[in-house]
Amino acid sequence: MSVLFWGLAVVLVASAMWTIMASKPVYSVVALLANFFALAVLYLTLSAEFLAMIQLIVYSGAILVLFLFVIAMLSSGVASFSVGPNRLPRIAVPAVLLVLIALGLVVVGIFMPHPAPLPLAGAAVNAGAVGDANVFGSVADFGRALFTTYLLPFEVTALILMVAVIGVIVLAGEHAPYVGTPRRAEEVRKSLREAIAREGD
Amino acid sequence: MMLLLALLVPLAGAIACWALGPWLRNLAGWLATAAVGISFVATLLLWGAATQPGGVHLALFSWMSGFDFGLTLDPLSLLWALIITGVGFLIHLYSIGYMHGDRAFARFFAYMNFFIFAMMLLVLSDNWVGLLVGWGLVGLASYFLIGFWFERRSAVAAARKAFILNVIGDVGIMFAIFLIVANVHSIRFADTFAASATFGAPLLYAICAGLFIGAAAKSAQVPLHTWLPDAMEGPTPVSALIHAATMVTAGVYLVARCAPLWSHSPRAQMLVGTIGALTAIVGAILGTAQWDIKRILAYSTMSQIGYMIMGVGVGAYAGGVAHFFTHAFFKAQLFLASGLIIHALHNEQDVRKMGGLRARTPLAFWAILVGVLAICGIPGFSGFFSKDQIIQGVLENGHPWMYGVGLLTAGITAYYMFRLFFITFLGEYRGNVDPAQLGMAPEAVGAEVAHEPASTGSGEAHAPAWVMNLPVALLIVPSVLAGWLLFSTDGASSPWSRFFAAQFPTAAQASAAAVPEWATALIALGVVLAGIGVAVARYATRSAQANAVARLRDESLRMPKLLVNAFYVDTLIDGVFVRGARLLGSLFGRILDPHVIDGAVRGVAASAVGFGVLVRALQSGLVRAYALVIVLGVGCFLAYYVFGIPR
Amino acid sequence: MTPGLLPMPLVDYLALSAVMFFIGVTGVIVRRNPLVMLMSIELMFNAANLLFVAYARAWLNDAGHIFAFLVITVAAAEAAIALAIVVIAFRASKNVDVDEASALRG
Amino acid sequence: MLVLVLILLPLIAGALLFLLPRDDVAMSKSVGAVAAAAVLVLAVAERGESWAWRWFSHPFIAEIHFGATYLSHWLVVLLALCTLCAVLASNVPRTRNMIAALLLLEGTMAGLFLARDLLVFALFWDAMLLPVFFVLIGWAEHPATAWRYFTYNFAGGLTLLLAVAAFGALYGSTDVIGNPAYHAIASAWAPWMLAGFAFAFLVKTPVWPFHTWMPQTYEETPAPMVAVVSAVQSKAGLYGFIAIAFALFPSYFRQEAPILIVLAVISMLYGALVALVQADAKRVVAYSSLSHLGLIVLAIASQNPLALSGALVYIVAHGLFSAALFLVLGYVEEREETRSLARLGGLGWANPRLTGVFCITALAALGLPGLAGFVGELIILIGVYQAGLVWAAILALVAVVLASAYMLRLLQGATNGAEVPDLPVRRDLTLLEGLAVAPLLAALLYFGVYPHALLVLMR
Repeated sequence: MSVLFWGLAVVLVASAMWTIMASKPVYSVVALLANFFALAVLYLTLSAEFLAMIQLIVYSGAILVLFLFVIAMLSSGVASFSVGPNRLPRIAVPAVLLVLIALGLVVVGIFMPHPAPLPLAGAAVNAGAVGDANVFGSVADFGRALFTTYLLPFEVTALILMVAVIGVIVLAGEHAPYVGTPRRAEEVRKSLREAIAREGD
Repeated sequence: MMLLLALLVPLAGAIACWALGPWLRNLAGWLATAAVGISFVATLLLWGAATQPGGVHLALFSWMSGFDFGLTLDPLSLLWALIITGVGFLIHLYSIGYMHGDRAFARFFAYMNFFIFAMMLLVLSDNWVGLLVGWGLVGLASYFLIGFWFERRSAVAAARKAFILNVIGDVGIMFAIFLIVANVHSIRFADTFAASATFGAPLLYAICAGLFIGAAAKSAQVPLHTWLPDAMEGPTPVSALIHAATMVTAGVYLVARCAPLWSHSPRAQMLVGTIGALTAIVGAILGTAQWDIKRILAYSTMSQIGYMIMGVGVGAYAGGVAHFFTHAFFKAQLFLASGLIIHALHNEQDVRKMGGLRARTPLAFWAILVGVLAICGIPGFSGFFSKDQIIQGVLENGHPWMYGVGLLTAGITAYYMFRLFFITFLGEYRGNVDPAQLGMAPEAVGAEVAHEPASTGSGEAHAPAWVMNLPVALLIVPSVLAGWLLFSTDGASSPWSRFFAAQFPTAAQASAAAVPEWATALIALGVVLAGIGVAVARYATRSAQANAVARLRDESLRMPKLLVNAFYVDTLIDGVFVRGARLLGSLFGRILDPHVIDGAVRGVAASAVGFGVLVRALQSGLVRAYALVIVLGVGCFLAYYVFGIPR
Repeated sequence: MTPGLLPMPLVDYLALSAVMFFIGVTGVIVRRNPLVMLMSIELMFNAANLLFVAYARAWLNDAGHIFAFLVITVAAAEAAIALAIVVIAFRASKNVDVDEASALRG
Repeated sequence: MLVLVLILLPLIAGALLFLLPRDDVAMSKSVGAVAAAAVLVLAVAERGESWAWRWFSHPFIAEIHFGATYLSHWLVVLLALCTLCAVLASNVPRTRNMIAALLLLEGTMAGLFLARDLLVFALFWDAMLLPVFFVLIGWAEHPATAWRYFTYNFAGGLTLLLAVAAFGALYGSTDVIGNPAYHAIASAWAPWMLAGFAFAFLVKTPVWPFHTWMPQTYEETPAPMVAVVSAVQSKAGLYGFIAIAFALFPSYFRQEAPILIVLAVISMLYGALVALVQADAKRVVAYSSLSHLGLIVLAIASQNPLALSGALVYIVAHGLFSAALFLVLGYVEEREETRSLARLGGLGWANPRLTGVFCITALAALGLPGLAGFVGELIILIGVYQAGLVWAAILALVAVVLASAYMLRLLQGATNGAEVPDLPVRRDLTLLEGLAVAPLLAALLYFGVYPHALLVLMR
């Protein structure tokens, strides 16, 4: 078991690193795909069957394809997009340092001795919601929970998706209210400056 | 009840004249006169009760404990009340003629009646606050009447000056009231006087000084006198009633009323006596330099009140009060008679443009002659008795230098009053002479012409002559005779002394004076005759009459600047206080307020803006920078949980 | 496997998730290509999901699964909207660089 | 319950006014006048325990508790009277909105004076800024004036709120106004709370040097509104000093009183001197207000019972004469179409009735004996003298002299002088205009002669 876990861990970290370091966005997508697959397997080891499926279908099937579409679309219009701006900015070094420090803190926090050990299975953390270990994570079990106890969050999901749909239509539709170009940005900046100057009087 | 009637009828008259003025028209004058007449009669009916020990007392109402209001009538207030209503009645009558045809005829009588009310309140009150209310209202009435012709700039300014100087006086009395209430816990005179023996000398002096500031402002004592000459901007009857006979003597009343306080404070006596003497001589000296007939009389009023104040100040209460009594008659008469002249000459007030008026205004001639004789203290006329009594009283109370000042002032008075008389009535009529020939400054000419515009050319055509002549004629009688009340062979048993026996019991302590009374009278007569002699030599001789025009011109041009500008007191007050206050006000209002205080507020606002500008740099608009900041925050958060907070 | 028992100690999952999460953070901060930044964000989401699932298993509680499901939904919505913004923001631009889009600068 | 009526009636009436047609002046005036008159009648007729009303009580949740002390009773009566007069005198463009604002101001200020809970007090404190703010937005010559008014006073409201919050946190209850149990507070935070309260009150009153918002606000607010603001809203600060600062923190108040005394004396002289040179008639009155209110602050700071009872007299008197003065100045401005003292003049012949009213008002303002202002002045200063502040009493007397100087300058400047042949409006005081100021003047005269009813403290 631990072999599988550590193997997946190596794949996950490596693909994540590749994702953020790839020179072309398409490579990033591929790396991310690998990452998601590894994650789905990890979910299976944690007996989250339904989520593993969702992970593959939604993330790999829908979101990453969306990314690919956008890359393809922008590549046709923007000459340099295929390469992408990959110069490392000045803040990269301190940023990475900062991130590493934060990571270090987390790791220290994880492995440092805790006064009270984390309660594991058997401890009645939330008695009402503790399921049967044999069927835990199965699609049926998940479905029952989703449509009984967690019906409201499920409905809210629908709302969120609807908002997203409307948002996309508004943003990318025929009459998009705001097109962010540098010139437009300069205009907005100018009008903001004027407004601030008026307020200051 | 009668007392309340005497007090309130003039108020009712004032309200009626003010509210119903447009409908009453000329009736307003008669209504107002009748109101004063009723008040006079009511006061007279109380004579018997008032001269009893304790007098008449009427409790009215109370604000709170210690603040009880009431009216009282004792010989002192009886005398004042009779003069106010009596002389006031005659002057009201006179005004019906004098003000005839004025646009604001009814308003004038409203003010006059209001004045009588305020003055009655002043003298009838049995407490400090009532006195102060009367005091302030009298000042207000005076303000209204001086500024009666309010379309004239000079009248408006004079009214304001009078009011503000009077407020300074009010404030002095207020200060005295603080001291009194803090120590006596009552505002009644009686309680105050009863407790006065327990006051320490400094407290007593402070009270007296505060009261005297009030007296000095109201009675035009140096250096608060500058409003009185300017007050002649009012109609002549006003000058007669307020600025000669009644209001200006309120200071005398106050000092006499507070005799128990002053008697215990020699320092206060010295202060009051000194100011009185100074005023007497300063007024007299300035009187010699005036050309406006009313201003001459105004300075003479100031000088005569100086006498009274000097008298009551040093303890010669009976003399000072007596001089008020006689002065009220002859000064009112002098003013009214000069009003006759002014009226007849179409508002000419400059004596240089008069001359030879004996035939034109015979009544004025006789009235002014009697008045002048009375004010100079010619034996037999009223002024002689009262003035002598003051001068002698001053000496008896141990102030020889005031005695000297009093005598000297008598001489100067005789000079300038006869100067007025001679220039006005002798020689040729100079009304048609070019003003420049008489040494009158051109701008002054313009100002003189503008005088008393409202009654121009309307008076003699319609008003019955007798309403103006009768009061003048009637006043001649007391001007001559009033003084005889003081006459007695042994001084103590005159009707006057008997009348005031209860009021001023300390008068009997008269120490043996260095100069007997008959000698004082002779010396005074001598000085007066000398003064008259100078006046005769300068204005009445045949040669002086012959080239009067040239002489007057000479005198006008050579008049010392110091006298023309009245010792620069006005200039000084204006320069130091008025300009000083304005300067400070401008400094505060134009610089401190908008720049310093608001500047500080703006500084606070600017620092907020500055902080915003500072923080604005963080708002880079770069998504990644925001992400970095979020990471920073997460890091801090993690550090908090990992390491905990240091305790 | 034994019900309620994890295949590995919980801290291992925690550590793995933390590493993935901070790789995602680094990507957001360092990269200027908006698409790569968005993908880094997806990485962070997934790191969080991993923890949800691990804890759900440890405590035998469905809530973790449900929450992971919600996160996936939100991620989908977010991706849709973010990509729409990217499209309109850079449609007319010659260069794809988030540092160019700084209209919100104060 | 009555107390609620006093607060809600004007608020509701004010809100309902907006339902009327915009240009129906007569209708909105009569509705406004009826509402204001009803409040006045109720306020005068009813007093005592029936005033108290409370809603719910819970540990440290503000209690909706209203009630009246004798001070707030008089302030509400004054408020109702001034509002009634202002409604009657309203003669501005968009009269309906002005009257609505006046009624809303009345409701919020009644709530302020009747609140027994500090949090409710703080709520109304900010609420009463709004009607004035919107009137300034709508009518002032410069919109900046409105912001200035709001910013200054809201800053005060903020410190007030902080102080109230601290008070509630420390003592568990904010239902303390007029509650004698809470008067001996000892805490390290008490001076800070006192400072927070005092700042709000100093700005609102205002006291030098927190006054700079006032002249501009008074100058640009239309006459009816500024009459109520200067007459009653300025009293909110004084009420706060008496009912909160003095009542809740007596020992700290005593300790810090010298600062207040110095500021009050500076206000008196400063206001008087600046009033002496102002070119604008309304600014003269504004600065005179600074001077007069300084006298009341001095009375409160002296903590002498006589001075405090005089302060009540003067609070009422100042309310009456400043309301009358601003209304009269409004009439004058309508007729001469200017407020500049250099150009005013000559009303004496053209408008004798107006001149008479102006005269009485100005005389009341300068403390003429026989009118209420004088009574207040005299009693306050006797008290101040008794409290041992001789120098303050003497400087106050200087301010009295200066008051007569600037008031006469104003009065004479407007009414005296040659008749103006081409006065824009020749109409003398109309009956309605006269009715609007008559009650104020009558009350001034009544209390000037017989202030017995106001001297409650000394009985």
